Amino acid sequence: MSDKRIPVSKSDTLMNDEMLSSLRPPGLAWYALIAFLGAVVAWGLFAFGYQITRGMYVTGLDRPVMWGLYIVNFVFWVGLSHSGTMVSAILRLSQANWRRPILRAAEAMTVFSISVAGLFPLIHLGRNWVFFYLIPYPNQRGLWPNFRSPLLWDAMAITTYIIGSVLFLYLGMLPDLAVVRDRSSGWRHALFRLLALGWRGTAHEWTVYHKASTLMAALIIPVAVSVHSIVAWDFAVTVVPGWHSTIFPPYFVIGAILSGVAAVITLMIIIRRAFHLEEYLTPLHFDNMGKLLLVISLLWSYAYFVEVQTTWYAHEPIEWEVFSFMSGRYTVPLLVMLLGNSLLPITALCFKRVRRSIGAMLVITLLVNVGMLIERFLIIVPSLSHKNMPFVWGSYRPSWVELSITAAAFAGFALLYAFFVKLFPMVALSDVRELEARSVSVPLGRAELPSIAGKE
Amino acid sequence: MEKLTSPYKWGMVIDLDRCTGCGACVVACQAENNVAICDKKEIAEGRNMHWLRIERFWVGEYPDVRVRFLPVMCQHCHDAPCEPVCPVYASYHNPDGLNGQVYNRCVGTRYCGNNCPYAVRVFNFYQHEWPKPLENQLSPDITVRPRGVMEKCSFCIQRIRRVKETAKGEGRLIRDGEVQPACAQTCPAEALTFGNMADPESRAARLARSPRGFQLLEQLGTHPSVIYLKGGGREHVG
Amino acid sequence: MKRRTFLQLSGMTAAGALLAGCQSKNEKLIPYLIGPDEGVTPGRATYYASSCAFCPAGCGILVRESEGRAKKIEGNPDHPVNRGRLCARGQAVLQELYHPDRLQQPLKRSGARGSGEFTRITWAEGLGLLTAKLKELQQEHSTDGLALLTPQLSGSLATLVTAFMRSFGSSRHVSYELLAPDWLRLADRQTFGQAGLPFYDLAETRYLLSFGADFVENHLSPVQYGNAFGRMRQGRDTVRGHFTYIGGRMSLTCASADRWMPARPGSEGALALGMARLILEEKLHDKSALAANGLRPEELLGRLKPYDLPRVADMTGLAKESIAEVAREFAGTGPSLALAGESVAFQSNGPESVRAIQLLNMLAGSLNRPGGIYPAAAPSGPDNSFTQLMALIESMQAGRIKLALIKGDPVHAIPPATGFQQALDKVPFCVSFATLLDDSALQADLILPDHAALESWGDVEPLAGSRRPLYGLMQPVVMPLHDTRQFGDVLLAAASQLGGAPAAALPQKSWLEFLKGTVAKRVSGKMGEKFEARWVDLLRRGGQFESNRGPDNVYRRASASSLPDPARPRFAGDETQYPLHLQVYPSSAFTDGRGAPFPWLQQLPDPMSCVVWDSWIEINPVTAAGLGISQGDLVEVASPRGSLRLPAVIYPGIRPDLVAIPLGQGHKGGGRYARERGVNPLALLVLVEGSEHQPAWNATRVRLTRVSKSGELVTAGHPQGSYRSDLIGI
Amino acid sequence: MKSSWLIVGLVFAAGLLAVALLLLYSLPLEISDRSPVQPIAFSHKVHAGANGIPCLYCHRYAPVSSSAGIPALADCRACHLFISPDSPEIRKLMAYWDKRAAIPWVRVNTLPDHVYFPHMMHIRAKVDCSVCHGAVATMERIGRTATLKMGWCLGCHRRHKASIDCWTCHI
Amino acid sequence: MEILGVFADVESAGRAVDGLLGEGFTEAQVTSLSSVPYPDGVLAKTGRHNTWFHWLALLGGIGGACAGFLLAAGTAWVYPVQTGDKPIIALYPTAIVTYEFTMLFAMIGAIVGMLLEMKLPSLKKRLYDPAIAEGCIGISLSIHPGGEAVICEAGVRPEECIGPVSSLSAAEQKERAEEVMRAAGVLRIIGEVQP
Repeated sequence: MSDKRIPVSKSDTLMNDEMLSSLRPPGLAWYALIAFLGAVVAWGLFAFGYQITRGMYVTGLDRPVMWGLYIVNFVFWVGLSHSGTMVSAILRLSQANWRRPILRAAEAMTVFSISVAGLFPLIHLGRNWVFFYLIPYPNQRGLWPNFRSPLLWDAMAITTYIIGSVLFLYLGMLPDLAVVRDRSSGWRHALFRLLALGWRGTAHEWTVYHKASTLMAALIIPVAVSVHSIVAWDFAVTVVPGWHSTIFPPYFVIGAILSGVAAVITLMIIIRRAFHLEEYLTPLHFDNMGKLLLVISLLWSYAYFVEVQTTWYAHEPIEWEVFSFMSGRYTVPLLVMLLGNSLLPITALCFKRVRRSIGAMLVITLLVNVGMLIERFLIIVPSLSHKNMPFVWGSYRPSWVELSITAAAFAGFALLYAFFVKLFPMVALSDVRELEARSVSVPLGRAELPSIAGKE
Repeated sequence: MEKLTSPYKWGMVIDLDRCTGCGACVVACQAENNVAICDKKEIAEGRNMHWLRIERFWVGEYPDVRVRFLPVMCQHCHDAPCEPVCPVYASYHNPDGLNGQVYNRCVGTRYCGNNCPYAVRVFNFYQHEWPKPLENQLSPDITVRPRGVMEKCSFCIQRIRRVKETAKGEGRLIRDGEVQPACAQTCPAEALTFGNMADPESRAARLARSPRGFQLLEQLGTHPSVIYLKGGGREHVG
Repeated sequence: MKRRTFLQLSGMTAAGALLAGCQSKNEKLIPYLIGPDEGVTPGRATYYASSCAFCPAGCGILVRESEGRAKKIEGNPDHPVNRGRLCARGQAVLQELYHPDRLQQPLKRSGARGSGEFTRITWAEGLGLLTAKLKELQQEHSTDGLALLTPQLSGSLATLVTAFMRSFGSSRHVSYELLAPDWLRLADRQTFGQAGLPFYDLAETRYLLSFGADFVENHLSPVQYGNAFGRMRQGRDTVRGHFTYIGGRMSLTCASADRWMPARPGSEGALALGMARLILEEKLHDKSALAANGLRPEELLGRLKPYDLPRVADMTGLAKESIAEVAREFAGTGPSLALAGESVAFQSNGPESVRAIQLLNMLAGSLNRPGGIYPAAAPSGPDNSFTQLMALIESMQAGRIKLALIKGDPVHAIPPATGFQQALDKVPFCVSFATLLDDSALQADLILPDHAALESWGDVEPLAGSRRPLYGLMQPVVMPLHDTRQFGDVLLAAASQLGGAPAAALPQKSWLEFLKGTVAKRVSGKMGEKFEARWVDLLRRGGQFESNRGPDNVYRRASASSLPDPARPRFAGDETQYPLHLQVYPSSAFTDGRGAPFPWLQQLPDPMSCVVWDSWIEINPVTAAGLGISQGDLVEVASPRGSLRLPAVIYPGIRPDLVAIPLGQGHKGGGRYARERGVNPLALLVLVEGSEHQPAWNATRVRLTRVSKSGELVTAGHPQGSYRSDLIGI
Repeated sequence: MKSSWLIVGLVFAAGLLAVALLLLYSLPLEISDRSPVQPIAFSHKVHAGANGIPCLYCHRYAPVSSSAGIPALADCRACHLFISPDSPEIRKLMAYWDKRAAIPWVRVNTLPDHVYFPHMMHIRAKVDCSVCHGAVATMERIGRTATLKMGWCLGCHRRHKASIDCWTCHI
Repeated sequence: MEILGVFADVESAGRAVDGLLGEGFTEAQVTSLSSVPYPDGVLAKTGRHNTWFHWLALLGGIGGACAGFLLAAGTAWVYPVQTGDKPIIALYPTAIVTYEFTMLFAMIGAIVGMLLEMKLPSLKKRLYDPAIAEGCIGISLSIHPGGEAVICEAGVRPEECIGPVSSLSAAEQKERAEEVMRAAGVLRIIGEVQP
C-alpha cells in the first residue's frame, strides 16, 4: 500500500532542499549542543586520564568482579550497532521500502556506536599503554597474540564490523554525495568532490551500484550476527556460573537487534523533530518499526525465559545462586529491565495507535534501551560477584570515573552524530527519490516504468 | 614446533585433616613472593593481594557447629580456564604443568581473573609501595609487579628455577623434596606436600592416590594440580 | 668478621630489576668496595641460622639473605622444636628489622609523658644519663629504687640481668607476661613437686582432650604442637588421633577438633573431676599408674563423690551422655592426653582446674609414656610473677621506685586493673629499650633503642619444646640499620661506667663476649682457640640441639599433693547487670600485642573471624539477634571497669552467654601499622585474684549495647559466603 | 585537482604509515644511552684486549650466579697499586677508595623489567660472552651491541634448542 | 567525443533516446545520467546484465580466509604456547578468525570491485551538469567518426557498438544528435571540453 502522504507531487529540487536541510549552516542551538557534548566528553577524557595516571583502583572493580561498567558499555554499544545492519541491510534484502528515509541514520549509528564500543575494551585495560600487544603484527618480541582468546575474536570481529559498516555507509551515501557535491561550494565542494569519486549516475553505474548494495547487505548481515555472537562468547565460553550458557549468542544477537531497532526509532524521532522531516518520516514508518520492535521484543522475552527457565529447572546450585542473588539484590533494576524490554513493548506495541504515536514510541524505545543497559549489567555483575567460590563473593558499584566515562561515551556518540548530521546527507535522498520516481508509472516509448512502490 | 614435554608435573597435596588454619602459609607466601601489603581500605574494597588464602566456612549452628578450613592458592589446572582466554599469552601453561603468568606481557584485561573459578588471581589495582626501609625485604629473586597486571601463585617458580639450574648443572633430575614452595615449607602441620606428580613414587604422588583425595570444583573439569585430602571433621557433638 | 664488612658496603643492583619504571635512564651499577667472603655469591641467597625470639617457644630459624639484606625467615629443619616449620608471627619478625618507624637512635623526652615528643641524643649522652641516674641511686643508698621490668627471659640474658641487678643491689627485677605459663609451673609444683613445664607427646597420642589449651595458636610451643597435631592426625598409617576440645569459645585449635564441648566458663575443672569420677567408677583407669603415683582408687572415688554426673552436667551445661562418652573414650583409648590451657587457668578456680585436668592424665596412665606427658626441659621461671608485679606496683605507688628500666611493652600488655599505668606515672625516670615507639616507650624519659632481633646476638632456651635440654643461638644476619645498641651491651656499658660491684660482676666488654662466655660454660669448655671453632659450628647450626644427657626427669605425684577442688568460680560484675562472660584471648597473629606493628600480621585475616586490621567482639548469633546486633555493627562493651566500642562479629562457635575479644590491638604507639587501631580489651578486665594469688583474667562479666551500623569491620571472607561450603562441596 | 598534489599526498601518507608501522614494530621504545660515559674511563680494550685478561677474571660470578658481578674496588686497587698508579684515571679510582665510596658505574646492558637472565646457565651452555656483549676487547668505552629484545633472545634460544618456556626468563 | 543533453524530465529524455536510436546511433553509444536510478532500459540500455565485480568479492573472501587461517593457525604454530589444554591450532577459534577475515576481505573486495567496474574514481574531467542532481536527466552520446578505433566489449561486433551513422563525420553526427535532442525538448547541450 502506497501511503498517500509520501510527497509524490514535490519537485526533486524541493525534495533535495528538504532532505538536505540538515546541511544548512548550524544555528545557535547546534553550537550549544556541541559545546555541551564537548564538555561532557572532555570530562570523560579527564576521568580516563585520571584512571591512567592513578591506576585501576579509581574504578569500582575488585576481586571477583573484574569486569564492570566498561564491559557493560561495550556490550551495550555493540548491541546498538546492530541497528544499521538490521534496518538497512535486512530491510533492503526484504525490499521493505519504508526503510528508505531512515537507513542513513541507522547506518551512521552503526558506525558510531561500534566505534564507541571498540574504545571500551581499551579503556578497560589495566595497562592501556601496552594495548599494542593485542594487535597481531610482526614485532621484535617475536610473539603474536593468542587467537584462542575470545577477546582476539572480538578484536577481529569489531575491526571487520567497523570497516564493513563504514564501507556500507559510504556505499549507500555515494550517489547522495554526488548530489551534495553539485549543490555545495567552497571546501565542502572540494571534500564532496573527493568523496563522490566522480560519480555521474550513468545507467551503468547505477546497475553496478544496485548489485553491489545487495551484495554488501548480504555480506554484512552475517558479520553483524557474528559480532554479537562473539561478544556473547566472551561470556558463554567461560566457566562463570550464569555466563556459561549456550543460549547466549542468539540471545545477545536478539538483544542487540532489540536495542538497535529501539535506538533507530529514538533517533528517527529526534531527527524528524530537529530537521523537520515530518513528511519523510511518517507515522507509517513508526508503525512499521513498531511492528518490528514488537516481534524482536517477543523473541527477546522468549530467549530470556529460556535462559532462566532452564537454570531454574536444572537447579545447579551455584548457577541458581547467581539468579537468586540477582533477583534479591537487584530487584528494582530487574523489574525495570523486564518492563522495558518485554512487558511494555509487547503490550503497548500491539496497538496501532501506540505505534503511530510519536510520544509513546519515544518513551517505549528509550525504556527498551534503558532495559538493555540494565540487562547487560545484570548479565555481567551478579555472575561475577557470585562466582564458584562463596568465600570470596564480592560486590560492585561503579565509581565516578566509570560513570563519567560512560556519560562521555553517550556524549561522544551524540557529538559524532551532530557533526555527521551537519556534514553529510542525513536522509538517503537517492533512495527516497528513487521510490518517489518509481511510484509514478511513466509510459515511455520503449518501456513502461514499473511502479514498484505499489508492491509494498 | 618445539616439543612441550617435561619430566616434571608439579603438584601439591593439601591434607585438610592436618590443616589447622593457622595462616603461616599465607605469610610465607607473602614474604616469598613480594606480595604487596594491603591496608584496611584496600581489603575493604575487595582488593586483597594475597596469593594464598585460607577460606573458613561455618557449618551448622551452635552447639552443633563446625569450621572447615580450605587453603586456596592457584590450582595450576591442567585444563586451566584462565589460560586460553588471555589474548596476549600472559597466562599460559608451562611444560611442567604449571599455570604461568608473565607480568611483562599482561595488559590487564582481567579476563583470566573472571574465568578463574577459584578466584585466586589478584589484580594490581594499586601501584604498591613499600615505605622505606621496608622495601629491603623484597626478594630479588622475583619481580615486584606494577599496577595494572594480574598476578597469582606460581608454586614459587623462582625456587623451582633455582633448583632446576642446580640440577641441570649436576646433570640430574630434581630429587623429591628438593624444592618446596614457601607455603609447604613453613606449614607447621605439614598439611601441604609439594612434588612431582609425574614421578609415581614422589611423596606428593603417593599422597594424591589417597582415597580421601578430591579436587576443588572437580565438576568443572579443570583438572587442578592441587589435590585436597578430605578432613575428618567432627563426628560428634557434645 | 669479614662478612660484616661486606654487609656494610653491599648493594649491587639485583639481577632482575626490581621495580618497573621508565627505561629511559641508565641504571647505576654499584660495585662492592671489598669483595664478599668465599662462599658468598652475589645474586645467590645465603642462609644464616638463628633463633626466633618473638615468643618463648624459641623456634630455630634460617634467615635468607641476599645482597646484604635479610629477605625471609624460614624454619630451621635441624631444630627439634619446629623441625623446619615456622608460624606466621615468626616470619613477620623480618618486618621488625625493616619497620619504617623504627627508633633510629637514643631519644630523650622533651614533651609531656605520652606526648611522643622526644629529642635525638647520642649514645654517649644517653648512656651518661642512664649511669647518672643509677649513680644517683647508689649515692642515695637506695639501690632498691631501681626496677627492671622485662618479659620472661631465658639463657644468657637472664643471667646478665640477674647479675646486673644483684650487683647493683636491687631486687626488683620483675618479668611478668600476661600469657606466661606461671600457672602451669605452679600446677606442676603442686602436683608433682617440681616447678617445670610439661612436654606433651601430642604426635603419638590417640585421644587428645584439650581443656582450653590453644596449642595451635598460642599455647606453649605452637609450631611444635601444630606439627605434632598434624602427625597425630595423619602421621601414622593406621591410627588417626581423636581430638576433643572443651571450652566456651571455639578457638582456632578447637576448629580442628572432632568434638567440641562448650562448657560453661569456669566449670572445666569440675568437668575434669566428673570425668575422673566416672572413669574410677567404671574402673577404666590405669591401675598400675595410679598405684605408682600413690593413689588408691577407692579413696579417690570417695573424695570425688560431689562430682557426680548430673551435677557436673548441670555445672558445665553439657549433656550427661556426651560427658560420659568422652570420659570413657579418654580412658579407653590409650595413649590419651589431657591438656589444660589459658582460658581455664585464667579463672578464679584456674589453678585447681588445671590440677584436676592433670589428675585425668594420671588416671589414664599418661604420665611418662609415649603419647602422654613428660616433664619438659624448660628454662626455669617464676610460678607466680604476678605477685612480684603487684609488689612492684605497690612500691611504685608508694614512690619507692626512682628509676624504672623497661624492656618490652608492659604499658600495653599489663591489664590496667593492676594499677600499673598509674603507678608508672609516679616513677620519676623511666628508661625504655624498645625498637619501636611503643606504648611503654611513649611513657619513657629516655629511650635507648635495642637492635632488632635479626641484628642481635643472643641465645634462646625453648619453652617446653623438648624433653632434652637444648638452646638456640641468635646471630645478627645484617649489619645494624640504625644507631641502636643491644640491651645486653647497654647493661654492660652501664655496669662498667658505674664501676664498683657492677663492674666487677660484669667485666665483659660486650654482650657478645658475655654470651660466648655463658655458651662456653655450657659446652663445658673454656674460651679459647678450640672454643672459637666450636662457637662457629654452633652458629652455623643455630644452636646446640643434641644433648648427651638423656631425659631422666619423670613425673611422679608428690605425696604432699592434695586433691584439687575447683570450687564454683567467682566473677566480677553482677549477673543481672552484666549478663555476659568476657573471654579475652591472645590473637593468633599478635599474641599479647607484640605482633601488631607488623603489616603482614595485620593483613593476615584472623583464621576464625577473617577480620583484618582491626579488633572485634565475637557474639553468638542468638545473643546477637536478641540484642539487635548484626555483623559489622559497632557495639559498646561495658564491664564494671570501663567500656569499649568495637565492631561485632557474629560467631557461631561461642556460647550464647559468652563474648570474646582478641588481645593485641589498641596500641597508642608501635608504629604506623599498629597505632590507634582496634581496642585493647585489657582495659575492661577487673582484677579477680584466684587461688594461689593467680590472676583470673577471664572472670569479668560484661554488658553489650548496639551503637550504630558502621563498625568499619573488614573481613577477608564474604559474610554470607562463609556459610555456603555446600556450594563447593567440602 | 592537480595530480602532483595527489602524488605528494599519497607519498606523505605512505611515509606516515611506514613510520607508524616502524614505531609499532619497535614498541616499547628503549631510549637509554647505548654507550654512556662512565665515571672512570675504564678501557676494556686495554684490559681485555691488549693485556688479554679473561672476562671471568674480573666478572668472576658469571659461572656461578645469575649476575656476573663487577670487580670490587679493592680488586682494582690491588693491581693498580703497582700498575700505572699515576695515571689520572687511576688517581680517580684511588680517590674513590680513599673516600670509601663506590664507583657509580653506569649500566650499559639493561634488560627490560621482569626479565631474569642467569649468567651461569649461559656460561654453562658455552655461549661466548661476545654473543651478547659484543667484541668488548676492542671497545675503548663499553657500548651495547645486541638489541637484547625478546625476539633476539628467542632466536638464539631456538637455534640452540634452549627452553622457550616463558617462565624461563620471566619470573 | 561526447555530448551531453540535459533534460527536465524523463519523458523528454526518453524521447531523445528514441530519436537518437532512430537516427542510427546504437544503444551502446547512448547512456543516461541521473541522480535517481531508473531501471535499465527505461532510458539507456547498458546491455550488460552480467557484472563481474562480485567475483572480486569472492576472490577477496578466499584471500581473507587464507589470511585469517594463516594468522590464527600460523602464528600459533610458529610460537607454540600451550594454553588450558587447548590444541595449539584449535579448530573453533581458527574457524572464527578465518570467518571474520573472509567476510572483511570479501566486503573490501566487493567495494573495490564495484569501484573498478564503475571505473571510479575517475581522474579525467567528464561531461556533467549539476542540474542532474536536481532531477534533470542527462543523455550522453559518444560520437565516433568513421575510422576511429573503438574498443567494444569482448564478443561484441563493432557494428553493434557503433551505429551506422559512424560513417558520417564527427561534426555532422553531433549536429544530427543536437537536432534530435532539441526536438525532444532539451534544456541545454554541453559539448566535450576541448583540451
